[in-house]
Amino acid sequence: MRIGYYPGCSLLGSSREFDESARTVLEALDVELVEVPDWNCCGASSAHILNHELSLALPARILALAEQAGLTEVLAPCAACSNRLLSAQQHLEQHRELWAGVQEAIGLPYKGTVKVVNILEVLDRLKEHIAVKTTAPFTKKVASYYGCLLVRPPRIVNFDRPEDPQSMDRLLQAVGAIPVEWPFKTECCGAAFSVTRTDLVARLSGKLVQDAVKRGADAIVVACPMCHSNLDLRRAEINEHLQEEYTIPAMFITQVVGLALGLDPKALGLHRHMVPVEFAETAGALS
Amino acid sequence: MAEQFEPKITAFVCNWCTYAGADLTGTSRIKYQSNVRVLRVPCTGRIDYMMVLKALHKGADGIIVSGCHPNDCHYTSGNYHARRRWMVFKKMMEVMGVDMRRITFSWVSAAEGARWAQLVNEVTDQVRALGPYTAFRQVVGAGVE
Amino acid sequence: MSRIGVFTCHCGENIGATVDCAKVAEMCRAIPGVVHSVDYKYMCSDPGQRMMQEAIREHQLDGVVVAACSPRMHEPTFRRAVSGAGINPYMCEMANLREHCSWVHEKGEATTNKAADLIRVLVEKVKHNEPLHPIKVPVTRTAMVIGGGVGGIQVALDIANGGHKVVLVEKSPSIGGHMSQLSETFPTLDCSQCILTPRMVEAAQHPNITLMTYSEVEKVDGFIGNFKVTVRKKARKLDEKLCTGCGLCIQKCPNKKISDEFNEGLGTRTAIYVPFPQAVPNKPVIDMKNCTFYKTGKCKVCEKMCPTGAIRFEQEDELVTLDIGAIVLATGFKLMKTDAFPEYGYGKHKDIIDGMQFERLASASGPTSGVMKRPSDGKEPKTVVFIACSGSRDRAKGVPYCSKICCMYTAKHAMLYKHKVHSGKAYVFYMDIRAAGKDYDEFVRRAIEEDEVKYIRGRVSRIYEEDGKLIVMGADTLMGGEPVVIKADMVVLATAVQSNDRSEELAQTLHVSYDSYGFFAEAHPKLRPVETNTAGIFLAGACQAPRDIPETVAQASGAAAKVVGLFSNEELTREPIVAVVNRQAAPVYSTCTGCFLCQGACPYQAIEQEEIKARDGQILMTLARINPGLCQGCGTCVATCRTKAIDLQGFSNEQLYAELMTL
Amino acid sequence: MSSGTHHHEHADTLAWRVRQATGVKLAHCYQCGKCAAGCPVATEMDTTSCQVLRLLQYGLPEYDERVLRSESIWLCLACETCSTRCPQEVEIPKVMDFVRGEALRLNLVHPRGKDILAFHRAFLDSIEYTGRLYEMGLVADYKVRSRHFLKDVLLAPKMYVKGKLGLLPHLIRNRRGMKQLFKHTIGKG
Repeated sequence: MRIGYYPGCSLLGSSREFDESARTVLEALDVELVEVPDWNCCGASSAHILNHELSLALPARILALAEQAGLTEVLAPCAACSNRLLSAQQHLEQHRELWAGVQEAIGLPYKGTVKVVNILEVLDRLKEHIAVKTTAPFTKKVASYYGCLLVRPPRIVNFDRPEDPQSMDRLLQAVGAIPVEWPFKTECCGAAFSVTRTDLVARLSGKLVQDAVKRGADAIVVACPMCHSNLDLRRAEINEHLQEEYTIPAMFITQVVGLALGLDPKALGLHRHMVPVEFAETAGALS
Repeated sequence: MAEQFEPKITAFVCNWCTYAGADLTGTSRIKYQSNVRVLRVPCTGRIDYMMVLKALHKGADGIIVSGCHPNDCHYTSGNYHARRRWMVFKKMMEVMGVDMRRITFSWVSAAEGARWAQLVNEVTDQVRALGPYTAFRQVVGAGVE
Repeated sequence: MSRIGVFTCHCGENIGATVDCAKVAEMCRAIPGVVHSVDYKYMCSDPGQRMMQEAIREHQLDGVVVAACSPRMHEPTFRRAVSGAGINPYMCEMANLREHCSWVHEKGEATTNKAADLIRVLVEKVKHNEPLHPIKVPVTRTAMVIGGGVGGIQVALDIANGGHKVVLVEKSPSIGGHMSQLSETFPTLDCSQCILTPRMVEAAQHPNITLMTYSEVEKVDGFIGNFKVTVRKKARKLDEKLCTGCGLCIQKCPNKKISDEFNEGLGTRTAIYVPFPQAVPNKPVIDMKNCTFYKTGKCKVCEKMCPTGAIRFEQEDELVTLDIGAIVLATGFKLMKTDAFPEYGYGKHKDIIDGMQFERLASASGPTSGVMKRPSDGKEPKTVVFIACSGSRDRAKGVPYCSKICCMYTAKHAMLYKHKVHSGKAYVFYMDIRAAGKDYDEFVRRAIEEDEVKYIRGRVSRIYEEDGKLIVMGADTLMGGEPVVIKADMVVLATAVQSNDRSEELAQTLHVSYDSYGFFAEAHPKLRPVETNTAGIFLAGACQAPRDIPETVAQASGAAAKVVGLFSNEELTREPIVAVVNRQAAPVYSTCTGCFLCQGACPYQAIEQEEIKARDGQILMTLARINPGLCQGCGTCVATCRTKAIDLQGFSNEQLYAELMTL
Repeated sequence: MSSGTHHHEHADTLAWRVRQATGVKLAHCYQCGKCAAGCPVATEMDTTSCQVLRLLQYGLPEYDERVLRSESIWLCLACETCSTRCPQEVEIPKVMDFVRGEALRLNLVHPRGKDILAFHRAFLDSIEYTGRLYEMGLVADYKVRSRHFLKDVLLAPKMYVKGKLGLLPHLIRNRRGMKQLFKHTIGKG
């Protein structure tokens, strides 16, 4: 399989391990990733909060570059990026009158032909392949955490069901993990307030950490860099808010799959977490 | 100054909605121009659009076709058939060069007395501005009876 | 040559003040064919009508135009008057000088000329009028009621007491419907079964009523007064005549763990079963899907136990065709299930139940004998949250309409709960309280004031489970949308009332229209609420829209009155404004080419295929024929017909073109 | 076919501008409170989401201003929980987005909203010049703009050690194109 790849900014910096693990796992599964040439930031929440046209033009440039590169499908592992790309694409689809202005702004022709997919969709397609290649089943109890942007708003993302989604749970089961029954799969972690309102993030993400532990999870599995940074980078604030030392790691789904495939924990970026993934050494390093 | 042209308007209306609506216009004493002549049919579904051409041929300068609103047809779906036939008729007439500004397709319910007056006035004014539709009668000629 | 009389009415000042009536009468005398034209102050008055009748006789008129008010007002009056003078009533037409002329235009010559124009048009029409005669259709005086709930039972009893035969068809093994499942009823809190059971028995024993339970309507042909209905009697696997209803088979059936529909899945039943102890008829059925014998080929315990040898494993469904004069639909409703709510866990929490399940929990005959026990662990729920408008008024994921009964039954539920668990807490999340009805609002106030049910105005966003509790996340909009979190032991969703399963299919079988939610459509929302657009088919109860018991019963009696009225004559008379397909002598037979485009256009399925056969039986051609019993006279087929083979009596092509020629 | 009975809201109201810009019709909100009931930050808000909609429904200048000056509009996380559950399909986050823009335009931003605004501005500035987000630069820029100099000083070195914080920005090749893009969008307003 050959597919376009749009890592997005977070995956170059604070969530490098997502990029590393995604590339490593997909390579192991014989997927060829073609990075969108000279891609730019999607604008994230800042653009659509401050300027509507900008929030269309930034994603449109990315999609237009992908079109130019002959790509029909682009994987955006970051849930925020894939959400922004899909939103802009759909809005442009419904408002053809905006095309001229957007094309002028980006200096490129835009056709709207690229299909944007998230990491769970891609891994789901490879599920049988993954099952065959699993050498070190990840036999942990996990809380699968989808967050907001993978499933909401349903009319934009049209992926899984908006409440109590199942796709990640099925994937985790396929690699030997045991998803716990927990109610916060799609509760908001505080998202963009990571820097500005860390107090809110501590409260919202704290609820998630606390409940995942209470329900017996060994790890929280995510597919969104924003969720991950709130649950991992902000763990100190969370623990301070809750007055308790929570050590449950937050892992990317690609890292979990990677461990199950017997890939090198380091290649999966597991050493980069603030909250160490202690069992990674024993679980994944066997092969 | 030449005498003002007074157009002849023929209205094909269904018994249950528009005819009743026009009755309500009367009951409400809402005044409108007297150029219109109403032809009552049970349902707009009954209207054969050849009748519309016949009316134009016989001297009408403007036509109103009006029945129940969608979903309100006394006969469940007659108005849908009327509308469907109207779409075809309209296309055909456009191709043939009939001035479609002279034919107005509308819905007036039994509760829309004021709407009927408004419709008649609008059509009357528009057709008055267009002048007599002698062009149609010349083209059709005396052959069609 | 026609001899037409024109009678111009002043309607006092109503026409006379604006239109010069004397001049109109004079102008009309010049119209060819008009032999008599007069004006008069009030044509509709007795002297006016008498004057008209005398003129008809004196001038030997064969057609009349009355120029007065709207035909929608007085057409019947004047038609009756002319027929009193010996001419066919359909030879009389009305020109609308009042509503369409004098009331809407200023006084003047133009208005008077328009009045004369209006008359001229109708004079031309009358010249082409034909005498028409009311259509007579024979009536089979047996009614069929489909649906054996409280509505259907009421219809059946009322018709039967009116002296006519009724066939009551019910798809489940017993009559009784939803009402037999209810614990107590609002606003009186009387026991539902106690008031319903006597009616069920009365229906079963009534000499004029034939019960067909465990049966479904498969096919309906014919028209008002003359339906042919095919009913599938599903195999009970039992000889009903031999069965005494002793219940031994049920006691001995080894398969006891089947989810019980009557108890809404909160209890269990056996494979051979009666749905509930008071079932009518009290004869069991074998549930083939769950019966051990049908699954494995072994068992037959019931057969061995039956003292009368009534079990029939080989019994097949039976199709019965009946002659029916009128049909009443009373097929009821269903409730949306709890699994329809994503934010409430897609039905995975056992202690989130729907209203009907709560009825069974509260019912003395229910799975807990009326003791409040929650489904998951049988513990007494100390805090119960009731959520109104679950799925109702929710255009996003539910239905946009109000389900109407939930406000009342939710108040009742909260009240019943408080009566059973005195120390318990009951919360109701609501958006509006719709308690319009006799003693209804008082009832809701009682729940709030006396039973201290806490009403919170807001919807619930989410419910999840934590430490054995259901966390209900709501908001109080009376406190500015402040979030309210309640840790509940049980949640009752007042789920939306929906049209019953397969109601659309049934509507299509009966050619009855239905709305986008599958509810059957009434002929007119205000003035014909129990009739459908198909003559001879009537409606009762929640199959038309959400309704409570008193409304259902009232509507049922209304429908029954319609049927009894229809059955009061051996023949029924209909307006002769119907379409006809022309017929000519052989070998042409008709200008109809048998394309049957008209069939698709007819809203009433009134167009049939008629085969013209030679002496030897060979089919020469197939022509359209319009069933005058079904035709309502809209004329859509006339405009559809490409060969002008169809015409509409009273609004024929000849009449309409004659009118056009005068314009 | 209008029967002449439809009245339109006056163009001066915020509700009308919301309608024009986002297509959201505020009259659809029937004040059930479900949005606030599920909102993760409702308890932090001075005006809950349903109150915001209620105030806008009035179409009164003083209520419009109350909304524009509220902190709530800056607290919305755009998590879309409300719009996903709204029985009337009101897209509340779109309303919040638009109202924020209006608050900014009319210079009515809530004092505590200014921090959040500073972050978003820093974010966009970062990508305007580099094409991609330069997290280190963003944090530094945000600190200058918000004057929260001491916040997160302990986290950055840890992130750097973990290889998560680049000291230099990633630059895209076509930076002129990026400038052009900003000029054509933001530059216009």
